[in-house]
Amino acid sequence: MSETDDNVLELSGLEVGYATSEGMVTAVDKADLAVRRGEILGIAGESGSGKSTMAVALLRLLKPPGRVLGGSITFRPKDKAPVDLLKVQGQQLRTLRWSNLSYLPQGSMNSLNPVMRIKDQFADVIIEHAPARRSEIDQLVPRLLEQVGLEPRVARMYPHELSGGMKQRILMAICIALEPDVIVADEPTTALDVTIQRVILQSLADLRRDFGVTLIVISHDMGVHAQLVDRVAVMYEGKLVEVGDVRQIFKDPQHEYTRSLIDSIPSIGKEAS
Amino acid sequence: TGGGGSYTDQKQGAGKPKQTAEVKIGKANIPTPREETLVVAQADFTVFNNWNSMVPNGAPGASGFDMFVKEYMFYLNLATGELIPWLCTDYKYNDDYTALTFNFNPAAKWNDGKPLTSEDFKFTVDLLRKRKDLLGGGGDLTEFVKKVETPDEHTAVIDLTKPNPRFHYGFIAVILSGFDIRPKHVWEGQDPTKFRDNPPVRTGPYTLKKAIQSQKMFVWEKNPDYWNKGKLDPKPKYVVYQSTAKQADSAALAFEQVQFDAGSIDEEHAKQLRSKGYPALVTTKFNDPCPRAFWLNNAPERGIISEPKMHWVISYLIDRPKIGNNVWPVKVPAAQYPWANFKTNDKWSVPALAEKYKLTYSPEDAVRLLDEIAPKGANGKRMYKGKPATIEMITPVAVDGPEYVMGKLVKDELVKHGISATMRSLSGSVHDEKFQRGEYDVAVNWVCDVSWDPEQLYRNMESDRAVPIGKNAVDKNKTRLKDPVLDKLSKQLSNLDPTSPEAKPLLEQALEQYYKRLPVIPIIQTGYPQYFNTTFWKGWPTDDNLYQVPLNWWGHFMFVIGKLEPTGQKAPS
Amino acid sequence: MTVTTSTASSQQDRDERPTEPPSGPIVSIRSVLARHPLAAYALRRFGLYLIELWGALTIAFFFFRMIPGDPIQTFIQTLQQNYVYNQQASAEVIARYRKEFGLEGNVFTQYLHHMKKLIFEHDLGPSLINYPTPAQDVIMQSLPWTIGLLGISAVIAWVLGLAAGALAGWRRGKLGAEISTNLAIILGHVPFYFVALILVYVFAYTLGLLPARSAYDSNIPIGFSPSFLLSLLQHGFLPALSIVIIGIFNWLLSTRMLMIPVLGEDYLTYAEAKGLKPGRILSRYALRNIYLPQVTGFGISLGFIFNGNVLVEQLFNYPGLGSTLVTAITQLDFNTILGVTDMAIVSVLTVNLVLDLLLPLLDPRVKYWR
Amino acid sequence: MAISTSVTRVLAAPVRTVRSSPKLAGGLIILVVLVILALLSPLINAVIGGGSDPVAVAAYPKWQVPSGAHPLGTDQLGRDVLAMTFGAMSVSLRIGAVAGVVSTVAGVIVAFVAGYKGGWVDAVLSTFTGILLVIPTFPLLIAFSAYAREVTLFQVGLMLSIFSWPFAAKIIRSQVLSLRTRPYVELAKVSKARDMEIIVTELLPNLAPFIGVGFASSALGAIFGLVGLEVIGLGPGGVIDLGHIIYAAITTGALTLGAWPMFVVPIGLLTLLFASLNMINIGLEEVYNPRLRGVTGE
Amino acid sequence: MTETSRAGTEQRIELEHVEQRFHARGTADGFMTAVDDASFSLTSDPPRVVSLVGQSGSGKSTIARNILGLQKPTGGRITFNGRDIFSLSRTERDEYRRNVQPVFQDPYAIFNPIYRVDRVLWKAAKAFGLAKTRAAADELFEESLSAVRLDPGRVLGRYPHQLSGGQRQRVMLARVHMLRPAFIIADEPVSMLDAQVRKLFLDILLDFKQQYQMTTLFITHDLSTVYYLGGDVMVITKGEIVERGPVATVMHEPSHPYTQLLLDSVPRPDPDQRWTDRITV
Ligand SMILES: Nc1ncnc2c1ncn2[C@@H]1O[C@H](COP(=O)(O)OP(=O)(O)OP(=O)(O)O)[C@@H](O)[C@H]1O
Ligand SMILES: Nc1ncnc2c1ncn2[C@@H]1O[C@H](COP(=O)(O)OP(=O)(O)OP(=O)(O)O)[C@@H](O)[C@H]1O
Ligand SMILES: [Mg+2]
Ligand SMILES: [Mg+2]
Ligand code: NI
Repeated sequence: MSETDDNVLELSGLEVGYATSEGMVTAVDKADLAVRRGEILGIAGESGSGKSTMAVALLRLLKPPGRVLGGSITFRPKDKAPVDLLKVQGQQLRTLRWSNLSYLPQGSMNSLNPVMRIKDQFADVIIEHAPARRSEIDQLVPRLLEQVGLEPRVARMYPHELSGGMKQRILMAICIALEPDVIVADEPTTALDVTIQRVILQSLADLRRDFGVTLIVISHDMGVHAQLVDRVAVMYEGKLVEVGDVRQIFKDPQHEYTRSLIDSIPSIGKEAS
Repeated sequence: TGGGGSYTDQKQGAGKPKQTAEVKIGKANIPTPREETLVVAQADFTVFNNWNSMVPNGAPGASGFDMFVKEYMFYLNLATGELIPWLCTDYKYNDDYTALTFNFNPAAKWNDGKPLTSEDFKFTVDLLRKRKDLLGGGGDLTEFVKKVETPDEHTAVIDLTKPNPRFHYGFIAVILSGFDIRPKHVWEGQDPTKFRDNPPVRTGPYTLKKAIQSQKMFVWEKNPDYWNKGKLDPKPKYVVYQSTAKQADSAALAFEQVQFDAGSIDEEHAKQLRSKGYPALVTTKFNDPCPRAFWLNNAPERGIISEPKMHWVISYLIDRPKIGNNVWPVKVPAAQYPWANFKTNDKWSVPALAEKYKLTYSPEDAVRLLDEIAPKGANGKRMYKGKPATIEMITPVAVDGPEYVMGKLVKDELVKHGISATMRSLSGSVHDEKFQRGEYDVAVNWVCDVSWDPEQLYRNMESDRAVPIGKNAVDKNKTRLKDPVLDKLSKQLSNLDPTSPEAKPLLEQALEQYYKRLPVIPIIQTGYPQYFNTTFWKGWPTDDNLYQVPLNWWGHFMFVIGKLEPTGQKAPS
Repeated sequence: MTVTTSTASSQQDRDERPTEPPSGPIVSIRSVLARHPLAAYALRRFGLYLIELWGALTIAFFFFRMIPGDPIQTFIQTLQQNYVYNQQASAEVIARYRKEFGLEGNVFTQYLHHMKKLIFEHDLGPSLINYPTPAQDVIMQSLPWTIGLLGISAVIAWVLGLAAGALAGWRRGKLGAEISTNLAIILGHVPFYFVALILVYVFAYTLGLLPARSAYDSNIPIGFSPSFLLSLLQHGFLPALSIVIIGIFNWLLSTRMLMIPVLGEDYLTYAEAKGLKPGRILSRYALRNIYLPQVTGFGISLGFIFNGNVLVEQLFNYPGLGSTLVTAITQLDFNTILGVTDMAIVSVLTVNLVLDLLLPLLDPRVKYWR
Repeated sequence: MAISTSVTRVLAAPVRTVRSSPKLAGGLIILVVLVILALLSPLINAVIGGGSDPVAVAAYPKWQVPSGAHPLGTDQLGRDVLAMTFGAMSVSLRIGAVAGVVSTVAGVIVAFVAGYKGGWVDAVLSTFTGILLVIPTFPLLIAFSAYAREVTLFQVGLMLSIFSWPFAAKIIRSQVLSLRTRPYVELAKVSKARDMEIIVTELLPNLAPFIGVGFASSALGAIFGLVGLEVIGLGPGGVIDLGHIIYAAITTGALTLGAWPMFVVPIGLLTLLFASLNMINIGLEEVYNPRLRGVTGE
Repeated sequence: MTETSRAGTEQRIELEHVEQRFHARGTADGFMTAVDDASFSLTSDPPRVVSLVGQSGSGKSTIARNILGLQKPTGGRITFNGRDIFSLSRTERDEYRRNVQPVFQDPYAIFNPIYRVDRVLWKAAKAFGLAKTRAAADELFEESLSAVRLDPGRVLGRYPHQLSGGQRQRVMLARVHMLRPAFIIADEPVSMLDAQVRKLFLDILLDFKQQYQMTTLFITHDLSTVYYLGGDVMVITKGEIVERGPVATVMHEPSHPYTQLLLDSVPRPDPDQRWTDRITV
């Protein structure tokens, strides 16, 4: 057993660019990153540093004009053979999705189908990926909702009847419906206010505790990382400049950029001169 | 120009007509056996349950009803000039033209079995005479009829309020149809503004079998009990009048497959069929009773157009052969008289006058006359009495319609010769309004005033009927002509039988005066050729044997049907 | 004929705008209604319906009366054409029919007369083209044919167009989708007539497969017999086909235009991330979100069936409303023309009303307050 | 120098827009070609007529098959079909332009007043446009044109725009509503800008694509509306547009006669026109609807 | 224009029992109250930063819009030096606008995308008569842009989409710098900026207070920003101002439970100080 078996995901030399009128713009520049099974990995970096692009490429949701320019992403699902995520296609990709790799998108406001009841949006993935459990849907959905602190009646509602925080939690519940190996959460708390943010962060921590999933949490808010993650990867202009244990990053930042990032956090108790 | 010939004249193969093509019989959508049925394609019908022509749109026209369900007292066959007594045996005036007697055929009977009598006639005349709110009511009947007497069942005498040698005109089917006698036993006690008269009780050889609204179709069935079988026993067991597609394409295709036997396809498609060698097409030409004409305003307020010389200017600018050859859908002759060139009208023609006042195309003469009355101004525009000369031309016919085109050709010539002229197509009502009120210079349409004798036209041009411009002429003197000479002649003629020897010189003088003033300029004789299919029925009138008016929307079509014979062709199942 | 995507517009209209609460005595009624927002909405919507109804009927009425050319004059001319003796219709005739056709008095009196008859007696007055049959009966005689022909072909065109449009949008950039889209862009406005004529020429006259004229075989009695229905189908096939072909193109274009923005929505990306099959994403996520405006559009277009399709009806000699309308217009049969217009207005508005009342139930997103 | 750079800068944006959408570019090219052909119509007349008017009645024998002298043959009145078609196309285009301008201007004004003022003004105007939208235009147009035979081209355009401006107004109003509360509008307000100034300088330019779409669809609607009327034979007289030629072809049964140019050429031109305007519409929408652009941000 | 022109004459914005209601569905009376009986005042002498903090939807922006005169409140009144701002004469309103200027939340939507960014400055300069000619104005712009630490050469002549969010937001600050209003109404001006730019922005704001005596109403949901700015703070929840006072006091001894909750929910940027207790909302 080599050390790499611990890694559920390995990005090596990932390069993603966007074709623009001024030519190809590199958004992710030769990123190498290993994600360990069961950890919560934070990805930090200022806006535009390429965090979302990396996540989207990893999830194979990159849309034109975006294009993967090089590299590979090895994914080792629990029950399947390792695959290169950048190579799988069609049905194979579909089965990987959700049962092994799920996604908590950045824009929670618009990620739920406005004309479907919440329950049906749960049912969708179950019918698609675990048809055998079809009959359990009625019990499963309330349980999942409870997991993220929502009442069962929410299942009958439509997205527009819910607040942003509730929607975000529903997306989380859908994420864990099939107990995937990896969940990629892109800015799960941006656009939510602090009290809700705290609840969401709590729930995310619970997910790992209860299901042992691996979480990749993208956020530009260093406070979020401090509160939630095990390790932090810092991105700057498309490059991963530093990857390290959360304590090390905060107490002893190696890279200059990381340092400035930590320094610029305004916080209570740190008053202006 | 070196064109490649016309679409329809193109001969098949090396310049010679193809051998007789085969007729491919299509399925006609009729509820009766095809070989026993005469199918006539007609315009759009909208009324199917009303035969009361005394209310607006009461009885559907051109539906078969006017042709062989209702019959008339007399028919004037314009094709031969023959007067055919039918429900009547004859008519007679007393010596001073104050009483008119009709003798009815004792055999005549309604299709419900009741005999037709002079009482029915009296009933109808009295109804129309008294009810001015009925269409056809009032008018001459109120003005001239003192009373109707019925000395016996077969005789009716109309007492006139004043002498009138032309009163019988209204009781003879000349153009389209004639006086419709209603059966008293059916109509008595009915409210004539509400009664639908459905199915119609009349005397003709056919009765209504059914009117099918959703097929836009009338199915007429032979009346087994017809009173005049001796003279008319038509062979078709059924006659179907149906609306065909208004589009020439569809209609032509339907004709080709004999989905109907008679009906107006258009000349171009007929020509195409002919050049294809289609064997079953018979084309019969018949001239319209209304020559196309320019009506000219004679009111001095209208300026240059009131000059008699200007009337001749306009006449000289009309290229009648070009119009006859190129503008009218079929080739037609030029018109010299303001009436149709029917045999019945031959007696009114005066060759010497026609020669003297020949209506020709002669721009030089036009310019010569123009220079006399409206010399050219500095800017090349003609001036009349110090003002620029203008001519306003109108027509009720749509743009590109033949009458519009006739007007436009003349308008272009006028403009070329320095007169600012306009040509406008107006909707029927707007045109009629302007026409009747005299708010026009030239109205391009047709002259229909002579159905019996020219005095009908002259009478409408009497000075006392010329109302001021802006006032409705009520179909009388629309040209506002005031000519004492013509007035005098017209007055004298009105009390004379036009065929009498005394009338002849007066008519000649009147015609000469008419030519001098030229208030209405005849342009061309017009005709609508008829197309018949000989696949199922033969015996149609032809150009060589034009035994009747061939138009299927005239009452006279009854006689055409009477002559038809089946060919024995069976319809494909 | 409009071209762009505006079928979706009924929803855009329900925008949220800040409205300040009123003060005054009606507040109490408001507070009652506030507790039943749906009832309040229905009430308000119904009020709007009445206003629109009144407005549209009024505008239509005055528009006709504003037509240049004196209608009375035309009317009289029409009477004259029916006249046996070629004379001017008497004053009595004119007076009688002026009264009977509601043409007495000034325009305003005529308007009141028309509205009164319409509202209280549902009477449009006698038709001129089929006097003295009431105009509403004349319309009703041809309406079923038109509804049968145009209605059914409209439904078929809508269903197929919606499906094709959704696919064309979904597979944007793919060959098949681009071909069909471009075909629609190019052929969407070829006149029905042209298509119809070609169909007639090929199928009816050359191949002799289908009848070219009428709505049914006149040999077969009207009824619900199989042979009659078959004949209806045979006769309706070509005219319907010509309408369907062009209709599909138009629905395809508008559906595609609605579809494309939806494809950029986050929930579609999310559905893809969920690993759902494309077919499911298309039907449950994409189409579900756009079909309602198309339903609204369809509802509105159904109203215009009242216009009939004159050319196709004339070409196939179909006994529909279109030819009746044209006849009425050429004879200036005011009561019938206005009747058709009024019926179209009432039906379009009613369809709209019903849809607007149903929409909040069908589409959870529709906000029914204003 | 300064002028030329500012011109290039002004042109840069539209050029970029056109470049980025092949549909838009294709549509514009077709349209420009059609307009040029229409503009050349007098020239074509002169060439074909060789001094005389090739579209005068009975200028030539009727129903001539296509030949060197008459590339598309002659019609039922002996007019040259090619010359007539180009003349008719220029009429169609001009009517579209008139109707497009009138209805866009009317629509824009109403939409701005309604959308920007809001309140009862909006309620009244929107209800009014709503009412006009449900009145079936077809019978009204038929009636109108059947009884107003000889009308000028401008009047026809005007008549057709009576019923098309509400569509434009409706599309634009909803856009105004969405723009009205944009922060930059509010910033303009607190910078003492007047309502009129805000409308003209802040809102109008941003609505240009929608106004363009409104214009194109009104123009198209008018052209096809008129064709619809013409084709059933109830078009206003005196205006020979493409529909009129189709109508002539229908009434004379040109198709069965074999005179295909009378059908095919006007329908082909209309089809091209429709395709080009539709491509412009679609192109504009794709370019200006950020959702369709596939670019993140903004 | 001198910096001391306002000295001595104290300017004052006063909100008295302001209430703003909107139509809404599902509430008992069909309305929802976005702002409920809000009273406070802003004074220019001495200049201060007053923060308004509260969660999303608590009515913060509505208050800002009320003060800016963009939305007329349904109850209460807002006065400027004693005059109701919704019934000012023309000159008074100009004076008010001159003295009260906004910085909005969204740096993207604040620029009309079709114009160059200079226009925002030029319009303001023209409207308030700061410069007659473009040349004079350019000088002003350069001064103001430098004051917000932007390189004029890299900003002027550009289109909004060519600038980053932080740059755009600073252009708005430059505008304020140029106008020198007595009051800045800043509605979440930094919520969309990342940490570094945010800090820069706040520093400039504090600088303005110092140098040009500008009083700022600073709206935010981020307590750490409040803390950084200092001055006074008001806590708003569900349209109601529940707590007010100097920042230090409120932050260290919150009296209202809602303030307490807010404080507790701020994630501390220290992995060793993770939350141990759980909250529910
Ligand atoms: N569709 C696109 N076309 C061109 N460039 C793009 C596109 N999408 C993203 N980019 C660019 O790629 C870079 C990375 O963007 P990305 O969205 O991954 O950043 P991010 O770190 O997620 O930022 P944020 O914190 O704002 O979400 C940015 O410079 C962005 O401008
Ligand atoms: N024009 C309006 N019409 C109806 N409701 C409105 C309107 N403007 C605001 N509201 C409502 O008023 C409440 C307060 O809104 P406001 O924008 O003031 O909140 P906020 O505190 O600024 O929130 P955020 O932090 O999200 O910006 C919200 O519930 C909002 O939905
Ligand atoms: Mg991102
Ligand atoms: Mg806000
Ligand atoms: Ni259209």
